[in-house]
Amino acid sequence: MVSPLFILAIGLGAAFGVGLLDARSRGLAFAITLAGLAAMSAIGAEWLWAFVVDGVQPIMVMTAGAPPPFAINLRMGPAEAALVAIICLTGLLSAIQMREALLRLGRRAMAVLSIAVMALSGIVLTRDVFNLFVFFELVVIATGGLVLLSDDPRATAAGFKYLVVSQVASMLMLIGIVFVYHAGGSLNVDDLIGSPAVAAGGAAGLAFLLLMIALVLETKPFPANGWALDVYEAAHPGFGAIFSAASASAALYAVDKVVGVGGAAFLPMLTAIGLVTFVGANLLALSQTVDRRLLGYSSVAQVGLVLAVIGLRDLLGERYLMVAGGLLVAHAVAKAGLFWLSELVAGRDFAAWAALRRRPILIFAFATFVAMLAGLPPFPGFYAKWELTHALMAQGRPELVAAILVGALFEAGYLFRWFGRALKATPPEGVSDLPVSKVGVVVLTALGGWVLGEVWGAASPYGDVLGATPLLVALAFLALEPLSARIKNTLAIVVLVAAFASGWPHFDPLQLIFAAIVLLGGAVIFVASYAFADGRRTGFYPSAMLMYAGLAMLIVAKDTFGFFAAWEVLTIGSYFLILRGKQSEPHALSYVVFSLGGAFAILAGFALAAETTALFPIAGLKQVAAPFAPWVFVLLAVGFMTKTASIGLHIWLPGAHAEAETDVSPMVSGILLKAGLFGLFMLLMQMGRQSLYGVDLTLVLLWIGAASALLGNLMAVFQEDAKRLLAYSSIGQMGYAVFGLALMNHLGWLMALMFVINHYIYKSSLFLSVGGVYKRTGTREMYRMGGLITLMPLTFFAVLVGIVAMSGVPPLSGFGGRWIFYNAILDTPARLPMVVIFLSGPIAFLYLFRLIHTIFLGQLKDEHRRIREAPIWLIAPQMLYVAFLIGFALFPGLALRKVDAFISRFIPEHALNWDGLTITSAYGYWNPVSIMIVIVVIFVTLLAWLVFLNRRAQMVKQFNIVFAAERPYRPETTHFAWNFFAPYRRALGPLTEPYFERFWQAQTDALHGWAGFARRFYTGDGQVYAFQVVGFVVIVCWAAMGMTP
Amino acid sequence: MITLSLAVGFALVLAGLYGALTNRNILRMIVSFTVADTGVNIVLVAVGWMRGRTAPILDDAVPIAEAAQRIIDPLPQALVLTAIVIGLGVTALMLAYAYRLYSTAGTLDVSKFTELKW
Amino acid sequence: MVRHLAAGLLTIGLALAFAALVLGYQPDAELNRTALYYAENTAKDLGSQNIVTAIVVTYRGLDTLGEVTVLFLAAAIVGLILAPGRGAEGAGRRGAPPPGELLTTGSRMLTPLILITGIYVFVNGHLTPGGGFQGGAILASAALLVLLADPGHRFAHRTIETIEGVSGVAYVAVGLLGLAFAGGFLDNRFLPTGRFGALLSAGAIPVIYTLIGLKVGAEFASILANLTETEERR
Amino acid sequence: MSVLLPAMTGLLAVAMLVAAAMTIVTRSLPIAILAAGAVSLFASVLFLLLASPDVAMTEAAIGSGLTTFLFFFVLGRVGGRDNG
Repeated sequence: MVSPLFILAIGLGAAFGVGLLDARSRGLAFAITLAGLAAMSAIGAEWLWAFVVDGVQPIMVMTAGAPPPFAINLRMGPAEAALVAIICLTGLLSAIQMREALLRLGRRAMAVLSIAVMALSGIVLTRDVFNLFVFFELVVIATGGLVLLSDDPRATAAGFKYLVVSQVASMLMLIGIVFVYHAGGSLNVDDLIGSPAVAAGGAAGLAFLLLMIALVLETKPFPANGWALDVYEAAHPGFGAIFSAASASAALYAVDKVVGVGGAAFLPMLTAIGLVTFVGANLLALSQTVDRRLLGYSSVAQVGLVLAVIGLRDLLGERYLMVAGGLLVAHAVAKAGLFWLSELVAGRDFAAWAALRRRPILIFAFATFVAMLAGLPPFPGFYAKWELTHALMAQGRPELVAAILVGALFEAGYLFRWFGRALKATPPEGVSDLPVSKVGVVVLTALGGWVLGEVWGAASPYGDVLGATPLLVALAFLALEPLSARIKNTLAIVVLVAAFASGWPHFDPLQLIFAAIVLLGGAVIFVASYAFADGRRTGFYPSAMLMYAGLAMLIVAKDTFGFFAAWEVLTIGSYFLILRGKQSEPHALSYVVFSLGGAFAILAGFALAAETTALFPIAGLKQVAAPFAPWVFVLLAVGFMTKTASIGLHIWLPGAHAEAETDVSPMVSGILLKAGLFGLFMLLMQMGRQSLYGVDLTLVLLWIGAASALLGNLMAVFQEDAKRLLAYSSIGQMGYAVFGLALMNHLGWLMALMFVINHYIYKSSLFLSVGGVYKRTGTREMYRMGGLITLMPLTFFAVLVGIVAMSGVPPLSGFGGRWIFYNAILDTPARLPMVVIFLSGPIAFLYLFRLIHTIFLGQLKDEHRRIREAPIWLIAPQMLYVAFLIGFALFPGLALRKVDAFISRFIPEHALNWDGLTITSAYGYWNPVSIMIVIVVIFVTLLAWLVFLNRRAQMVKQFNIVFAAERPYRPETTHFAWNFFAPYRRALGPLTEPYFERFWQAQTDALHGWAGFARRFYTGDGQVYAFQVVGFVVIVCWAAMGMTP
Repeated sequence: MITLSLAVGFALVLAGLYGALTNRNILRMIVSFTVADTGVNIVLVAVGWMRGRTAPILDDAVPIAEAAQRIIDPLPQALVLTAIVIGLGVTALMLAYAYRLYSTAGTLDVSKFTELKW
Repeated sequence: MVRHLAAGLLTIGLALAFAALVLGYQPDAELNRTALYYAENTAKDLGSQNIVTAIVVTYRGLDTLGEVTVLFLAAAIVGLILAPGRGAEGAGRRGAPPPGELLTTGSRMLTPLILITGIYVFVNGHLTPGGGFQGGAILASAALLVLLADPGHRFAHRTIETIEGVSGVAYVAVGLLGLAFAGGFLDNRFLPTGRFGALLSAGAIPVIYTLIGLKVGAEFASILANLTETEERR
Repeated sequence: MSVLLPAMTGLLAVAMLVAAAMTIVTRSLPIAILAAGAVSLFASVLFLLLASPDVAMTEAAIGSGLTTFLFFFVLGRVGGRDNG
């Protein structure tokens, strides 16, 4: 194999060599530079391959023919090889991105680039402290040069600020080095690690501290990092990629290399600095609007996180490399990719990124990078996050977990805001050509990210997310994107049905119910998608299939890792789906932020439960013991309730469901919400009742369910937008289900399961109906409609059946649900929430009534006289649902019997008695068929009677409340059904005030306010930055001197 | 003597830093940094110095056999040589930057270059 | 005022840390093991009288290579920074008063002397104090003298760049020769170490120091040349 | 000898501190640059006392010589105004 020294020699040779060329042969110089960088990358990659695949042992490379510590030596091991490969590849690809700038500035600039990459590799390779300093200085100076590649005139000032700060750091480093040498008698890191003098503290410890701080300064710790942000913002994005991916990796590795010398006493300092940086920089990034500066903040934050992990390395033990490496690699690849991507975007605000939409492959790359940074599966950061939280929880450090997760949530917030803006903004006019080489670099990087995901998955002891079949199938839909939407739709249906068929024999009844809803239900909704299958419908199928993949993986998950990975996958998929709506950007953002917040709660809960076990089976939740169990319960319940949109965590739902596309609304409402219920089911089955500080947590859940039911329904009552009405009603319906689960008795659970089925059917059906109406009328505001009964009779019929089922009046299945429900309530001692839940029943009827009354009855609007029935593809699934509702109403035993038996395994008391068609409980019996017959007879009689009475009724002419000579300035006031329940509103007003919206809005505003205020600390004055750096040094020095003896 | 040298070295470092933090003029900041650099170099050399020994050059005055007892630690000197040259490189770079900043903005006041912030 | 106060406070804060360093400093009575190794083995192994030179060129040769690279970088970047401001080649002399006869003659006589001194310093680096960097600086002062005597003088950039490039590549190549034919990268012993104390001894050390001297001189000259030529802009 | 060395060191130390103070305090940039050069020059004498002839030569040639010239070159080009 080629000696690692050649990495340095080639870099230098290329740099010195291009100076010999004629000044005009820039093309040749560029080719030599590229060749040099490629050769350096190849050497790094060759070593990496040798270590990973061939299992070669790490080697020491001596120079000058003398052994260390007397001469400088280099080390080449797996970590070094990986980092060198990353650094050199970043340099190579950045060189391609910076081609124009390099050619314009000529050989000197190319030489500087070669040396920068060489020096960064040197930082990684060398084992000598002073040699490290020399390489750092080379990097500093080269940075000072490469900053100038930018077209931005502000770059000069940024470069100067950087040099000023570097001066301070290098002085400290030198002083530290010489005193460490004096104490340890050596400059060699490996030699010093054994030296007791440095670890003993005192003056030597202080000297080491100075050295350490200087190294840490190179990682741009918060808040001493304003200079770095300026460089990120002004520099050429190609250099930004090097600065973010390569420089940061090298600096972190230097910290990692040297910290061993000082011993464990210095590790907490790194953790503290790293975490402050991670949370602080992510917080401040919230109010950023310039893309590259945002990337700068994010880089600073990510590097801070790795720094914190370095501080925790003793705690992580042998997993340390995978955790730190995973975070670092994810950061490096994603950040470099994003910087290179920003080269392809002309403007600097988020909306300018809409330009990428001309190339869907670039959106794919963008999404990949954002997901990598946010630590989502299947990328390395996901595994790292998982292991990190588990290790920290196992060591009893929940405060660190909290800090990390809060910071990560901030980060996800601004990343997804950026992504959403980019996807929803109008692309700028004036198509500029995107050069193939630059697009190629970005796409290659994104693919590299996926490969790394697979590498981390293969190395993970928990399981390989990318190896999961459902996910692979979903990804296959990415490859199918060029096909027409009709073909893809058919394929999607086939895949879902096939998945259900293949899983059928292995499911237990609970899984079966959920799988039927997810897979078969999903297939039915896809039927409606034929109505929208014009062209390719780019992006829809991969997103939808990603969500279904996540759901499918969730249902069969055996251990907490699989469960959590599935949870994240379905969250991402549904986010992309929701984001497709026209006005859905803010709602999609709040959805994903809430979901990730919930996911982090779940992650923390699982980590707390797992203690030291690596692979924790879900069934193991049973065994979690006293001090932790209630906390695990709380964390998991909160996480699941973000998905069921329980009151307080519900504010994302109305917008997300209402603004989604017509066929997406039923997917996210009818199916996605069930993931939360599935989680709660799993939780209650495994952990049962838990109490915290003497409070029965299931009782709390009961109250939350009741409140969700009441308030969700109440809010639905006052909606004018039909889809919003349905969305709010979902909150209420999920409240019922949570309530049922929390009853912790047999019938409660049975009822919750019935709700799972019922809610899927009627909510999907109603969303499709309303969607059909929307498609025809172009509005969702109910006061703009009326009298559609004659024009859209099938839709009317579907809505009628839907609301009858939903309101729980006989004869449809909703009644069965109610019946079981009332029986269940009678089984429980909790009376007050019972009253609340009773109250919400009639309220549900109020809003459901409006759907029929306002849309289909009353006066037909003039502009609607010519509309037709909804498209057949929308009607077909609705009719299917109607048939199913009636069938389920007649023969509930088909599904429920098995479930009843299954629940009996957990709660045998008060099971139902299935006797032919009659169902008996402790409190009464119910025969669906006879009820149906009775009701139908009554209904038909009444109808006939009414028809007979009204046979001579005349059609009412224009319903007109417009006063003479007065034109209404708000047209809705002229509609008979506008603000229909105004009297109730006056009475119940306080209950429907958006307290929770205001609460969360206040939180966001406060965060953004703080971010906006605090970032003014970065005044842009180079001298102030120097102040901050020196202040940072002094504070850390004193804090550390106070801590260590 | 060694304490004195160390002290004066550190004093120069601090004086240089103070100057760099208080002078708004970019050139004066750079001058201050060179003073601090000199201080660092003094510290480095002082750390390697040992009482009653001579320079690490093996000529007639210091035979090879007695070297270990007669010479001072040569390593810090080698480090300082490197440090001095690096210091010059950085100074030259900063000076060129100062010139470029001056020729674009017509001022050397560091607080005027704050287009990038927050 | 606030600035001075804050700077004062920070300086005092740092001063306390430094004071702890000074007060905790224990001078060594004996050479530490690294220094001892150099004292005992340099002459025997490398054949260099000046131990500092041996360390700089061989033991810590990688540092020195980096150090030379620092200068190369600085020169290249100074060129980059000042490039937009430089007038066309040969546009010089405008506005500069013609140099006096005495100055011109003096500098013509002195320049070769200085150059020879510089070369002496780096060729003897392994024997006496001094070496490539000092010698290079002296070479550059010759350039400085020329500039002082005749501010309008234009250096042939091409020559400087060729010296920079050739000596740089040669330095790396010599290092690789060490890797191929001796104990490692930058090992000086692929050439015979010769008689201790002779000019042609210590293996490749004189060669390397010569290359360093040439390169350093060229870098300094390049920086100076770039800085002078900015004048044309105003 | 034993008195001479510390005494000279002390003298140099005082001289350096005075020069450094001048660098910071003086209102004139050329004087500041010269004073910084003087600090460097004194330091190179100190290096000789500290048995480091190599360093002394380098500091004299580079630290005090070349650096000072560089400063004056740039100073000549930016008008030499002291607006700090």
